[in-house]
Amino acid sequence: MLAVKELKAGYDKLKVLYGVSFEVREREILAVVGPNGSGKSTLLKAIFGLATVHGGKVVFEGEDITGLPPHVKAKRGLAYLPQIGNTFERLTVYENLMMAGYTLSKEELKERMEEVLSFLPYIAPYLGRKVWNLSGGERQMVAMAMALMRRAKVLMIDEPTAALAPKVVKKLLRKITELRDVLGKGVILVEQNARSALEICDRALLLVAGKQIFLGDPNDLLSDRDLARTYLGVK
Amino acid sequence: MKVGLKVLKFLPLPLWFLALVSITRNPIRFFIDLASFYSFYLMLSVSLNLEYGYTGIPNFGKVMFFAGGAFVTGSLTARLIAPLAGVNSMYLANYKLYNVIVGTQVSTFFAQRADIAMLTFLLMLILGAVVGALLGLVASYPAIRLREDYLAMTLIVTGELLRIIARNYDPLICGTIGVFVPDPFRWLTGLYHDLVRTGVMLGIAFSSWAFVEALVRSPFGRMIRAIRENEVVAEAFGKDVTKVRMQVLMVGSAIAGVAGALYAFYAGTVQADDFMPIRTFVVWVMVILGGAGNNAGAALGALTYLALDRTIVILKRYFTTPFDINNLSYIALGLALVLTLMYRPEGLIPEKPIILKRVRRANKPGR
Amino acid sequence: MISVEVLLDSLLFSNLITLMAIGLTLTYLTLKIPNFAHGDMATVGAYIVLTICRTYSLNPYLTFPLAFLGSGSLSLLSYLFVYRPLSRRRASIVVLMVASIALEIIIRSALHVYADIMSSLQRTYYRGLTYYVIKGFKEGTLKFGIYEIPLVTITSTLAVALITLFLYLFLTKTKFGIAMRAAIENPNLASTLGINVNKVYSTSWFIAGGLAGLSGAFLPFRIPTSPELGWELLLKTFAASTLGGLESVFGAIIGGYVTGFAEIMGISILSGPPFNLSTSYRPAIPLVVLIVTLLLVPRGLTSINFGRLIRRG
Amino acid sequence: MKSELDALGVVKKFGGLVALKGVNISVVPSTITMLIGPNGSGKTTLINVISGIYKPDEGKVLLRGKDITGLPPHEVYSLGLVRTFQIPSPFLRLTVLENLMVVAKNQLGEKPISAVFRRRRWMREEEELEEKAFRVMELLHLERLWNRRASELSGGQMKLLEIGRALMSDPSIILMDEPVAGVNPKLAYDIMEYITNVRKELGISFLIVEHRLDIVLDYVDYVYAMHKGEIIARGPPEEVISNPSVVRSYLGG
Repeated sequence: MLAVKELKAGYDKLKVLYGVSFEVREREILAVVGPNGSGKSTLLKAIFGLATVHGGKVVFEGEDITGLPPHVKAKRGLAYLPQIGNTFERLTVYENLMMAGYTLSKEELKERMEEVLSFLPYIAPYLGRKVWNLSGGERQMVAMAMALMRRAKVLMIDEPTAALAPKVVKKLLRKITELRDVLGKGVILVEQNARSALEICDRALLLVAGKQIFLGDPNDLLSDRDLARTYLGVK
Repeated sequence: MKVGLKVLKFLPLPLWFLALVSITRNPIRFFIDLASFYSFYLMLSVSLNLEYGYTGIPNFGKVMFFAGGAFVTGSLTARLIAPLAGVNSMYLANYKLYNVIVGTQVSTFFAQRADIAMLTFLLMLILGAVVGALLGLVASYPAIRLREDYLAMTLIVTGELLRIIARNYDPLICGTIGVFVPDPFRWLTGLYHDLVRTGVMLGIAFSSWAFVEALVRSPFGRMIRAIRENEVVAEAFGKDVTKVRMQVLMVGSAIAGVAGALYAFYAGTVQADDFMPIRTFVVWVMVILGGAGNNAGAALGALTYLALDRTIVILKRYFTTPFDINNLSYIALGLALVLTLMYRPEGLIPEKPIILKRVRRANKPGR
Repeated sequence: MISVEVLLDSLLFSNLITLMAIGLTLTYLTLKIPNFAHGDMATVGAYIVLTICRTYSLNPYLTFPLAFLGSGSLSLLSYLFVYRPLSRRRASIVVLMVASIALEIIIRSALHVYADIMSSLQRTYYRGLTYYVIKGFKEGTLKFGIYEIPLVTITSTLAVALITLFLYLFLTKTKFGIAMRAAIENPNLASTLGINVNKVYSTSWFIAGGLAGLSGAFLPFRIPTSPELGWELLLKTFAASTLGGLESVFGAIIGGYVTGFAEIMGISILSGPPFNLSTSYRPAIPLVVLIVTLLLVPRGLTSINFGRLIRRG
Repeated sequence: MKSELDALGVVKKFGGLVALKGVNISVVPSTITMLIGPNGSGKTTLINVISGIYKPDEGKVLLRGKDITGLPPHEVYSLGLVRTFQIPSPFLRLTVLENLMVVAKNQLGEKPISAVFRRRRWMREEEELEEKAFRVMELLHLERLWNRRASELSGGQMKLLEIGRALMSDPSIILMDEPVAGVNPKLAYDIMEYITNVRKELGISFLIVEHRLDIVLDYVDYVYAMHKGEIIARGPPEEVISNPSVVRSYLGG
């Protein structure tokens, strides 16, 4: 569904990614792991059009979308959930969902909201609350709900579990697997918390210093002692 | 060759002045007026350039420091010399009513005693600088703590507050009537008087220009530009940003204070309403039009503004309009400012890197 | 002693300042600059109403919508042709402020030219125009027992109340209003959701200018209007908005009433015994309010955590 | 042996969040010490506390035994501790040469009065400073760019300038926040080689925060690993990175 070919990217003149290629299919979770500063977040930003692309291509449903502005990509069905700033904090949850469905008609909006709330029942009691009153895990759920309001086909989620309590992490990761299993979405999951991400994903991409070191079955990555060490950076 | 072409670029300005002269009735008067006004404005624009262009402090209260110098001169000159000049103390006791009489008598005294006149002149310039610097010190308190937008409001409003107080608190500059300032060049007569006075003013203005230029072409200038670029990094590399900003505001405001003293002597009177916020913005136009971060730009900007302003003054004599023609000058000023910001934000003369050393430049590659 | 007249005067004056402050806050929220040309939008509104009343002898109230439209459009144009292009080029806050000052000078001077022509046509050569001077409209009064309340005090209070209600409903109940709050908080996210951020900001600027124009339209009932009035109002509006924290419409309303009452009641107290201060110090009061606010609580009243203050005290 | 830098029981809180929970580290003179740990483990906070940008809530920072806790950054700098920034932050509209010369300490020409009236005196200083700046530029291969504005440099060149600027002040210790992040591997190795040379020749100590262990680890003498505001391991590089709790916090077990 989404294919990235030899993507080189960074910020203005600064180079962060040196050629990354992979593909995400329907009903698939791709975990992007690697040490800090290796370019995981930059990868998502580059795909979505928020970082400078120096070379390579992003293909979505067979079409080259590399240079399109973020809002057009969003319309096509690509959702990007940054670590922070992925919701409107001063708006209520209900208003956030309404904004996510801004371009929809009234009936569609109502229909989809029911759909989304049945998938994410946790946030239903908080509809009237402002987002800044919610906990970290609940906010991530709201952000996810906003992506679903738009019927995104591929969700790119940046470190959703950072600074969350272990119990909440479990709940959130279960929801992410359900995105795949129940709704059939494609997910790109960037995680600092590599082990748990590798457990739920179908394929893993290891980035080190902006380079693609490994792409394939997560179990191979976990069992490969050399790679695990490379991941830590030891030669 | 290259230098020649650069000069050509600014040729229209002198030509424009020549054209203006050819239609005025009194060319010498025209140039004297022009030079006098240029002196104050050069001092104001070069000091704002030091503050904003080089250090990045948006001083929206320039007129306050200018007013400080003018108020102290207007308030003190005649009263200080009156006992020496033998002015009836009854007049001093009711200064608001009799300030013109006191001022005139002191002027007559100055006509006889050139030495005292010049000492007074010098003393007032120094006082103007001191008052300016003190006001600058006070202004640095919010300048260090507040964000740019809040700082802009604070400085504009403080300037207005000073003006309102000057208007209403009679002992300062006789309230709404304004105060008469004796002429320290009274011992000269006729054309000499005007030429010498204007010469002295120009001399002081160019000295301040040279002072600021020397200041920015030194390690101090390098440091303030570094602070303008990134305060946090400058602090991490050992620069005491708070102190440096205070120094800059004190130097800039002292220059503005001297300009205010000169203005008081030149105009012969100090009126509170001469110090409206619009004066601050005129100076901003000069700096932005000429090119911030470049003293040549500040000088050129002041000249360009004066060209416009004098044109309007002359036009006023030849045309009668159903409205005050000065407003056209302000409209043109505003338009010039907006268009510069939109289409040539770097100004007429853009900022250039300052090269301090010459020794190794010749044999180094990479020019 | 504070008389009822002083209280009513304070109320009228505060209403006008509040209308201005709400508008100023709306523009501040979009580009984060204090718009120095905001005061002149009020003067433009006043002159629109004065001109129409002079020409067609209409009741001033009938022309209020035109003042709203006229000032709103001017504010919108200034956003579209000056502020937006500059902010797109990532001009600094200082540059945006200088641009707004330049527009202020242009509009004020243009108003001077217009006012000069207007008065020379009318052969009055009288600068402070009121509806009474222009066409002899007298403001009516309503009698409540022994008190006579000027009609304009009532209408302006109603206007503020209705506008506050309207803004509240608009910003919390309509889709576009919610989108406005969303776009102001996080323009990047809003634009990826298909919200036209430019349209939202344009609307903000239009409403802001319109409210200022409306405030200006009330002026000539009581206050002699001249082209300089906008600048004087602006400084008072800055005081009100800053007191309210600059980032909250609710704060602007509180700030507006505090500043307005402080000025009128303040001078009536200060000019009496034992202070006996000249009433010409009146314009200094909001300036002092502003300076004190900026130096003590630069983020405004709404930033103070009153709950904590009480608990500590 | 006396240590170059000590942080003793440093605690830093932001509101309710405790970013540093009593951190102890020390840097031996003329060594390269490294600080590792996942995002949000408090590394940058620690650097900010040491360099004076934040005041610690508890604990002390000693520089060669002298208490520098809570001193403002410019005073910490004048005592010989200099830091580089994670995102290269040159003074953009100054030239490369100016960027280097401006950071020199105690310049006579930085006093406003001397700047104008004692030009001859500070011009002599300037000549020396310029010599030194060119030496630094030659080491970093920046000399051809001496007259360019920093804004015209590439990302990698900005990183080099950042290091050059730190060297200009004759520091006794340099704190580096991710010196090789976002730099291509060839240049990254060069930077590390260069740091090793400086250590050897000038005896300067380094405290380096870096995630790219693959490149940096070979060059360092001692490693501290942080996790959630605490030091969880310390010792020679090989030992620390095979420490199970370090592996866990990095791999997230």
